[in-house]
Amino acid sequence: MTITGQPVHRRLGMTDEEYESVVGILGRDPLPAELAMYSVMWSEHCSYKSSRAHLRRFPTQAPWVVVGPGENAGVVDLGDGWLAALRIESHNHPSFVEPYQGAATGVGGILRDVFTMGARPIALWDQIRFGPLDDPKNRYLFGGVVAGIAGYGNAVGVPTVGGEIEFDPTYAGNPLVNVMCLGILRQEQLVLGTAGEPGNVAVLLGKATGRDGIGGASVLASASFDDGSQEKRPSVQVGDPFEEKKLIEACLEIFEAGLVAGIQDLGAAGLACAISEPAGRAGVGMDVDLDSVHVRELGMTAPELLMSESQERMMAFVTPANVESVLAIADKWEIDSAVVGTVKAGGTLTVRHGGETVAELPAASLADDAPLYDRPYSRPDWLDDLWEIPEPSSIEPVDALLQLLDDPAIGSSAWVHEQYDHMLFLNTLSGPGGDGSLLRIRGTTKGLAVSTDGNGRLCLLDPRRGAARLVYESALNVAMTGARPMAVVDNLNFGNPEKPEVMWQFRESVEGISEACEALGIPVVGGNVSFYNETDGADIHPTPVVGLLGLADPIPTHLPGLSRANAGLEIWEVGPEATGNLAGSAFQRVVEGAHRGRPTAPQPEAAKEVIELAAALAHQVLVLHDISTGGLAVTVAEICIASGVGAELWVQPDASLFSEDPHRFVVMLEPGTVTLPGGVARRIGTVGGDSLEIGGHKVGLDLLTNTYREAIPHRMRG
Amino acid sequence: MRTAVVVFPGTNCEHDVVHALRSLGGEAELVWHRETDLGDFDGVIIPGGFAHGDYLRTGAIARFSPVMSEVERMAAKGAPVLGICNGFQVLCEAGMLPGALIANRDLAFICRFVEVEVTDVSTILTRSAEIGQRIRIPLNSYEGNWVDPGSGARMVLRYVDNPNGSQGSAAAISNAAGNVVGVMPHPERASDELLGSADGLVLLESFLHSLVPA
Amino acid sequence: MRVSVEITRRPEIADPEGTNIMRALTDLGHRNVDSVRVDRIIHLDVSGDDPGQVKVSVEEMCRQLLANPVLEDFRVEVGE
Amino acid sequence: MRVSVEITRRPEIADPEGTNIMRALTDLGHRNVDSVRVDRIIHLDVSGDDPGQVKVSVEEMCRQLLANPVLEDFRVEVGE
Ligand SMILES: Nc1ncnc2c1ncn2[C@@H]1O[C@H](COP(=O)(O)OP(=O)(O)O)[C@@H](O)[C@H]1O
Ligand SMILES: [Mg+2]
Repeated sequence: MTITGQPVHRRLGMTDEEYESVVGILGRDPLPAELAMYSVMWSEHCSYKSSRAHLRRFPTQAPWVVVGPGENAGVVDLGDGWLAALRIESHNHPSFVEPYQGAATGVGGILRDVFTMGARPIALWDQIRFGPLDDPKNRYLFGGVVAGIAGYGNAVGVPTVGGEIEFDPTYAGNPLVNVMCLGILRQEQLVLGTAGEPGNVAVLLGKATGRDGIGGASVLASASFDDGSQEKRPSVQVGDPFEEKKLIEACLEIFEAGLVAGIQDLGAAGLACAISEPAGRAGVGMDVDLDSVHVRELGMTAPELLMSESQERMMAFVTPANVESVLAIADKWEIDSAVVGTVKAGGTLTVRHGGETVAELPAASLADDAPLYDRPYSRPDWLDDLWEIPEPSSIEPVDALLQLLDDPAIGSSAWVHEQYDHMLFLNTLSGPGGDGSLLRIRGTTKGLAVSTDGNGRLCLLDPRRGAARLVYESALNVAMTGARPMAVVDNLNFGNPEKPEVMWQFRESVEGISEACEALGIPVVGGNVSFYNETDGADIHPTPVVGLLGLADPIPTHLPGLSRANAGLEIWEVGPEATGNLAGSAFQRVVEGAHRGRPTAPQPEAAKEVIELAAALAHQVLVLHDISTGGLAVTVAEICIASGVGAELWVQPDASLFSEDPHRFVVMLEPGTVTLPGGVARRIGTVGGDSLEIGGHKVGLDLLTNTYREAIPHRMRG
Repeated sequence: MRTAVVVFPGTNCEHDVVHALRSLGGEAELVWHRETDLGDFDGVIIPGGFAHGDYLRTGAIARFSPVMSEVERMAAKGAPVLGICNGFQVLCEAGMLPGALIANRDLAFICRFVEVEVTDVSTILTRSAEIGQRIRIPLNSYEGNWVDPGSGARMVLRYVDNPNGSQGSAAAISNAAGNVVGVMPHPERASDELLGSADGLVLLESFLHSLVPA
Repeated sequence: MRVSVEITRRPEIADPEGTNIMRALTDLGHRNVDSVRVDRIIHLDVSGDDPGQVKVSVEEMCRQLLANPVLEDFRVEVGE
Repeated sequence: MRVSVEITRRPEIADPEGTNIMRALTDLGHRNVDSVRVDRIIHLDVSGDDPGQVKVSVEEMCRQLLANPVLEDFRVEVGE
């Protein structure tokens, strides 16, 4: 059976070798529905065939890990019977095709991964990257993605409390949209993605199934954009946050009543994944009847029903005795439901449609027998040229600072985060605009701190050091709120893995994240890989994104904040002295329009000492702010702007002002209130006045403030 | 004395409102939108969110929920009825408050602290406040832009710096009797210094003081 | 029967969407646009064989739900 | 000239709003409604005297801004 000359399996993105192993497994040619299931389940996006081998490198163990990688979300123990579930996902390609719906459905998907575990989602973080805003196309994508995250997140009722924005030509043809979600649950509410015992009934909950995004994540997210991509494009999925909200409430009520043996969200690979993965995990089989699936469109074929990525659907596995109650709760919340299958012993997955058997295969084979590639990798030879130390450029501190504050990635993010409900649930103690976010768990002394960080340019210049530094930066960010790092999720956004250079960048990044996590003694509990971020042969900068969860217990009674500076405070810099290395810094990008040199290596011992010190100081001082994008100059300027007061810095107006060397932060405190350890801490200035003075160079607070506030708005006005 | 906090499918601020009321010693219970008897409640709050997904028009579908006839009955007998954000929109759609809410002037969702000024202290939202009192309180809406061709409303709170184009800078309005009030910003989100402001407490206290035994 | 309902916002009521589109078009260089109003049109499939009755019942739907009398007028058209 | 642009969502694209309005109408007892789709209609005043040219320029506006080519189709009608 061939369409337009091409064998069907190739049109479904499957290689001839992969097709042969399917034949090997079945001992015959696959039926269309079977081929459809294997093609989506064995796609890069769902099978991780290029990355699985490398992901094993991650440290995943710790006494507080309840669920590590492998389930829909990672789960850690917070003590006193509380658990946290966290996960991060990308929706890069769909957001390029349709920014609003792509981002919206990305939010919907990551929420389902978290409440599938039995957790109530309490917050979202968005990590978004675009080409420069002087191009209207990029403004359109940026505006659409932000509106989509707002439109879905606000309506579904989960606050978006933080994130990160980057602009770089490397993302112009391939924006990145990663979203992280955090949920909390009581121990006894944990649910896994298992079909459980034979006899259990499979209940499909939520939205009716249509032809949405057939092969979407699976094919679209597993191939790169080129002239051929038009025909790869599935019909765009439209998110319905209202349906998701009802689905969340219904599922949480079902979990509370202890009515399910397991549950699985329908995401990439839709039904095919939601029946095979839970069966595979439980070592059982299943009889599934596609005729009982509630549909939005008539005449859908078996392959379409199995591959559809219609949103807002969940598959619950229920003991026969509980089916009635589950359907009743679905009715109460006004969501549709249908009994679509029965779990049976013996590992065979049998799918019927129109009375006929359209698929009969070993359920576990869809996941376990997926191809595993050890793709060739090699260090790009252009790296040596990039590593040549650039001749130090003369520094005009005031001009440089103003240019940096006017950069849309550094200037105020209010244009973005004021479109997000970041206050719902009354838990947001530290929201957008600060360092780490801090959310209280009411009725306890505990606070959950999260920071998400990425840096494509740093990782281009040295993926291992760059990725490691992301972990250290996130850890320092959560320490700013008094939290100690606990667990990491990661989203690995890379180019075409069939290119050895890209594969090398990938390996190095995994290595860097692993080394940093080991040094800090924290596990990786989940994540996502997004390959083929490539347009017309050009790969994006390697852009691993890290989401780090920290626990503050107790929460600082007076949380330090950027806006709490006032005249007379002492300004201290804590951490290793900056070397003046500008490799991969915002200064290079904004002021010099380049990226060159080799980024400073992280220092695990210093990192640990500084993180510990910061977490302790969060209970004692008025202002804490880590030194990252833009270096010391931008860090202090941000505090001055937020607090509406000037400052005087006694430092040399040289490269070290803008260096982003790791493990450093700024403290502001009342004279004589706290004594800082001499070794790592240096007094560098005093708060006061209405201007910022750096080694004799002066700039007025008003100018700084307006420049900072207008960075995004004036560009979006076109 | 008990307050019913109405929950439609799509409502999302219900727990926040209950938490804030209880922190003031008030008694509050969640009530599902299919409830047909509010007999043992003395007041009603319709909290924020996206009732019925805000499809068609915000509040348009919610207004037909069974519970709404009970809300109208209580309003008619003078009990305090407060709509916050989406609840404000529902009360307008139900014809219990004049006017309607349309998209913000700049067509963007607005979530931030705004300053409002008390312009009427004889309503269930403001009886414990003072004329001219300034209140710092979070706004969180896309359709927060109140319009009223008839302009037959009592102005209760006014934005100091109109963020969304609302007619007369209205942030909260009331019916003639002062017992049915719609407020666009969220008092419950300004109920704790830890969250950036406790200015909203005076509004919730006003509501609680307005409760009289049924 | 296919019924289409056009719901138009009263002229005296502000139309932020129209205003914003107007501005965007001008920014894009379309100086020939003097005004923009955005309205909604709802297409329904209604069973019934008497166009008159169908119209009456859809007008009822408009008064009840589809249109907000404070803001909007409506016009019902019954097709084939 | 008065120009009206009807912007319709492609039939294969889900329309949650229509689905939910349909549900509400049924709850209100209108059992005779089989489907509901919500579209937008944009009314523009465009200066110019050649209907053909006006149409061309408005179609350009649709492609640039008014319609989302991934989700929607549009139809331009030039009136008097
Ligand atoms: N980069 C990564 N680091 C750690 N775990 C990962 C990574 N990528 C994927 N995983 C894990 O692999 C499992 C399968 O991922 P996936 O199939 O995308 O889940 P889902 O179908 O729920 O999106 C998940 O538990 C996920 O956490
Ligand atoms: Mg999942």
